[in-house]
Amino acid sequence: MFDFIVGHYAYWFVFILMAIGLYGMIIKCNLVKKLIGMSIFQVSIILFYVAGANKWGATVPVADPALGTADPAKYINPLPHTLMLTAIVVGVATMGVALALVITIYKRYKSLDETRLLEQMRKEDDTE
Amino acid sequence: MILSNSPALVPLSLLLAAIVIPMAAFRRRWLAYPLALCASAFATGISVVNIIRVLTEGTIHYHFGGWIPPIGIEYVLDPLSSFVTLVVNAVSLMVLVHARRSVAAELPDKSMPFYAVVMLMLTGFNGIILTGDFFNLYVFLEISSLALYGMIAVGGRKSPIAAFRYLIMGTVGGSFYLLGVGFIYMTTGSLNMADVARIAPSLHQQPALVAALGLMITGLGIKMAIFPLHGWLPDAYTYAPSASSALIAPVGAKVGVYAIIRVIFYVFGVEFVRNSLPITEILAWLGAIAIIYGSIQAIAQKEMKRMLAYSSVAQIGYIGLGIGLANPYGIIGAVLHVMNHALMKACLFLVAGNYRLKLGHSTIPRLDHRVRRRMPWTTAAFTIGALSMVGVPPTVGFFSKWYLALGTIQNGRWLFLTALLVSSLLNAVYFFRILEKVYMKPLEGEAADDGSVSLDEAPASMLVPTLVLGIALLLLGLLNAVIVTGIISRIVPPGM
Amino acid sequence: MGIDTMTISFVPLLAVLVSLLAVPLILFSSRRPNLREFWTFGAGIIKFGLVLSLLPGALAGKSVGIELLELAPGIRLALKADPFGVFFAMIASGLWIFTSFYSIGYMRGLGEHKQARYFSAFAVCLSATIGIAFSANLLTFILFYEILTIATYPLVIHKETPKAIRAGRKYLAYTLTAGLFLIAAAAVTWQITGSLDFAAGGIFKSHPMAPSTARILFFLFLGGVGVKASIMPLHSWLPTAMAAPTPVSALLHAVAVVKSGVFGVIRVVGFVFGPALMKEFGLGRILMVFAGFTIITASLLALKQDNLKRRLAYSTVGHLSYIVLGAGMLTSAALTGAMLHIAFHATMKITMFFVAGAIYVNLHKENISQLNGIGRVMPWSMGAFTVAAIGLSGLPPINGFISKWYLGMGSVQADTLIPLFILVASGLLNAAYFFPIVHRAFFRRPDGDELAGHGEASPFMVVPLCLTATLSLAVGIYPDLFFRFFRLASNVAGAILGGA
Amino acid sequence: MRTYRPNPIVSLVSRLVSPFIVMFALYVIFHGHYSPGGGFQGGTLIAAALILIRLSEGNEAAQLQFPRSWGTPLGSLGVLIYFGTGLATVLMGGRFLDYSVLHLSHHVSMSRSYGILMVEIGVGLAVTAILVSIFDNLLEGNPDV
Repeated sequence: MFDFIVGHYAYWFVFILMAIGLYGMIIKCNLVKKLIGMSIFQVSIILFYVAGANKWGATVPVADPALGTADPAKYINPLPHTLMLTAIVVGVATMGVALALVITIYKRYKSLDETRLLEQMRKEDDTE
Repeated sequence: MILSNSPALVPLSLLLAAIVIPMAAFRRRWLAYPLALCASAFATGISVVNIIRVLTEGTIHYHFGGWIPPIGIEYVLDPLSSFVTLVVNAVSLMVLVHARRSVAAELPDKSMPFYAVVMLMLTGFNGIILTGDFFNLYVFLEISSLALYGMIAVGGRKSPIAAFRYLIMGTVGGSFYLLGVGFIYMTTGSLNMADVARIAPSLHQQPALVAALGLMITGLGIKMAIFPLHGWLPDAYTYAPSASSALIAPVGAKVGVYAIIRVIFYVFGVEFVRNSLPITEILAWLGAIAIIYGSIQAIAQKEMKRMLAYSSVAQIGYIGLGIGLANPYGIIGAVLHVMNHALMKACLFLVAGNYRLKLGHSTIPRLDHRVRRRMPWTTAAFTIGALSMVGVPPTVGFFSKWYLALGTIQNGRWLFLTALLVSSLLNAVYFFRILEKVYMKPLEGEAADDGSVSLDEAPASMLVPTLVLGIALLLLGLLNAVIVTGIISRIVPPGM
Repeated sequence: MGIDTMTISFVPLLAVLVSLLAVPLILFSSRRPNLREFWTFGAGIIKFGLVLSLLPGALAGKSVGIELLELAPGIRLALKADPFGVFFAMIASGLWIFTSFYSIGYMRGLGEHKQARYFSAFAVCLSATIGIAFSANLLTFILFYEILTIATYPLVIHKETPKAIRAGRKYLAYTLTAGLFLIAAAAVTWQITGSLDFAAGGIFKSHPMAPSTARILFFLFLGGVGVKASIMPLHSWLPTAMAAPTPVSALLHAVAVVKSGVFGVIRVVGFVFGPALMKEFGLGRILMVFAGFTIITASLLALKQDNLKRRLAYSTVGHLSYIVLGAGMLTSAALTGAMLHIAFHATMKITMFFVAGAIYVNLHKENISQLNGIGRVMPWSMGAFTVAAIGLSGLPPINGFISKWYLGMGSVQADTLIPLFILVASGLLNAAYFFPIVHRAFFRRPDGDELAGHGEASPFMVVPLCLTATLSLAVGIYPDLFFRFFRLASNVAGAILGGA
Repeated sequence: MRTYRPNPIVSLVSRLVSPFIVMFALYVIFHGHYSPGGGFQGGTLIAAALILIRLSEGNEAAQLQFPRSWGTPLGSLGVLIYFGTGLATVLMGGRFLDYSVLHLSHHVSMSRSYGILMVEIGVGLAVTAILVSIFDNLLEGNPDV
């Protein structure tokens, strides 16, 4: 059991980060704080992949003449890294859209507090 | 050449349009719409070719870059994916035909980016449906979601808030899915769906694989807006511009449904799912609750688009129920309902769009008999759509309900059957409420100004797609057996 | 008739379609009332002709039909004109002609609005009714049943007063729920048997069921067809729906809608469950208990109604249960009587509704207490009313006597006398609530001189009602006249029981 | 928000550093297909260099370097290069992005390599343009900058 916990230490950190991220997204009322939570959440998943790709005693996945290409155990699995590259791009795009939305919301409502925004929305709905 | 690349051509042509539109419309704005329409029509045409090819040649695998899976990314054209792409593209084409006037009216200076984003969204949808690779699916899922956020946010004053809430939820959903994919990759070492499907049974319920299943279904469930995860949907549909909601509501949630069907029935297989987590059971229950909850909420709404949004929650519940039953009739019902709901919702949202254009609003208490006098054909299309929602034969709505009912009976789930049937009544309540208003004279006290209201129908470009969808509801209802035996029964996974 | 040159099996389809095809014609000629009514009329006559042309085959016990496209895998949209279907179609299409004739007088007499909608909805209703009559399987039946529900709705709310709208809502709530029961029942049947085709003697023959399943299924079916057949406690939409214009009440609530309900009851009893199963699980008795209760209670309720149309509505509720009672007894005489009552009650009740409408158009009176001396101004109408009243009370020589006689015989055949007592009691109650009207009309002096200057209603209305009254009388004297109702009914009863 | 005030140190350093960043970025792009690096990373670096100038020199000067109206067309052009490569492979009779059919070199592997290089250039261009235009769009309507 102890081995299991220690042996997976990277994952525990990932899950702690994930929990922090989710907490930020769900509990915080400020929209920008929500975005910070979202970012942490995304990063935690990226770390998860990267941690999963790790091998003890292996090196970066660039063909090194000294190591040869016969034994894949000498190189870290490159696929998760490339996948995460895409995931990072997706994350950046999402963040860009989100920030644009936040700016628009702030310009229209002069507030970034979610509860107040929702109240305001319902009020406007009723007056319509 | 075109034929051999036909699976890839559907998303690629749309992607090309998404790129070309901003460039071409840099100087000539009017080019945006024809380009979008051409791309969508082309994609629809290719989808038809695809479905014919699948029906004659069997499943088609398309390997990107010539790399053989599991190394390369492949597109898989089987009856399910070819059917759903056809539905998505055909419905979107209809909505796009309709969109020109409503976009011109509601988003006069944003039409170019709007069409580019629509193309991007459709690229994403088609990619999700066609891909045979888990990670590729994630990328397309996020492409389509980003496009959706944009399409929602261009609406009125409140739309950015709705879009933001959707963005948060959608990102959580996407991330859960990605996490699930990570677990799959770590246990099986593959991202190819067929490959995983081959490996998974030999792993005997490994906890990591079960966790992957749970995470993926949760993530996709958010995108699909199954009951407790539907929070983003009503606001998003209501505050988006008419053209956006008409595009998003019919096809948006469907791709989530599609991905869930794919994951549960084609990758993990019913056996695995049943033995690991009670996911089908949970989906069925959530579906049943969504059916009732969505219908009741819909009754309480005053805005037509919001009402339709809540009814979408209920309709997605039908599909969830069908998937959760996990028997052939359930699947047939669910897949038929995917088509059916796409057509109905498109039809009804187009009607709402027509009302918005001509009346300036789509608020239910403000509708009255003058609406029908002004716009008889639009109202007729609304009536057909409403009848299909209620499930009156011979519309498609009746038949998808029929198959779902057979599915509940096959599993002996009487409670679900009751939910299914009761929801028809609730649908009747909120649709006949409107029909009563538009077909009847105002009560005494108000002046009967029949004479002053003249025919003022929506323009042909808006009316024709609305009517086409309405007629399709009737025709496809009568011809549903052809679709069911020809296509959908082949979708039912083997061993069920 | 000119249809004999075609393949005979297309006739049922044509009979369904002809009034449907009239709908666009009616809508397009909405600005020219004469042309519009011509279409209605033409469609009615052609339809009746088509149905009549099926009569010889039906009398010979043959069924003709056509299978169209598949509705769902294994289930086709199929029309089959079996003797029972022809029997019902004949009544519905025949009385449509009278009703259209009468509608013209009524609608024009009152200067009603939206007549094009009215006549086209009417035509759709008729199509659906004939479709119900000729349905070869349950799914087709449900299809037309639901179309009938929806098409009747615009007729019920035709006046668009708050009262009519409320009635429309109530109507929809009841009938749509019923449709759902029917769908559920059909789905269960499909799961058990893998077939939905109606067959004389039942489709469960080789599929044993647990008694509890059978009873639940039966209640589902009963919930489905029982609403339109207005078996208590599912009846309350019917009196409310009398807010509709009188011809609508006349045709739909004395002929098409409610008769589709009782037609459905007999279809379910005879062609889905089959007499053997009904007896085995005591389902017939359940049906009889409901029907008996309905007959007595409805008659008592009718007694205290002052509104003429409401009294007629409760009387309809009671008489429909005669038919249900007959279906529950499951003997040849009872089934014959039940089927005959479908036809005979239709001719009598339609007469009464016509009279009620004529009084309303002519004098704007709706309540029985206002009818003093009305027989002097409207002798023909009230004469016809009297004929129908005698018939509904079950007295010779009107046709109501015949059907009741066979029902009574059936009761004896079934070795139980309770139905007989119910019938006799109900006959007395019928007399008790109809004869006072006749008495008021002919033997009381009018209040003041408000009737002075009024004459008989327009011939458009008087002629049909006299014809239906004459028909009631003629068939009462010789039941096999013209349409051979009796032969058909006894053949069908034989087929149902023989198929067991 | 504080108003912009030119600062010679910031200005000088960023002007000095920016070309080197671009240089390095080009290296990353052109080596991306056979060593760590590639279009995404290189494009981001170029965008960083451009944004650095935008931050230090203010919007007006930066517009001379890279006008904001270029963002969308250049981004599209980048994707179009990518897409065009794919389309070319289809037109040459292969599958989408099957570089081996392009015959850019005698060796299939070199042909693939060049194909990927073209794609990387497209990606780099697109990423640069899009990142800069995200920056520009976020500033939109903010008179202080």
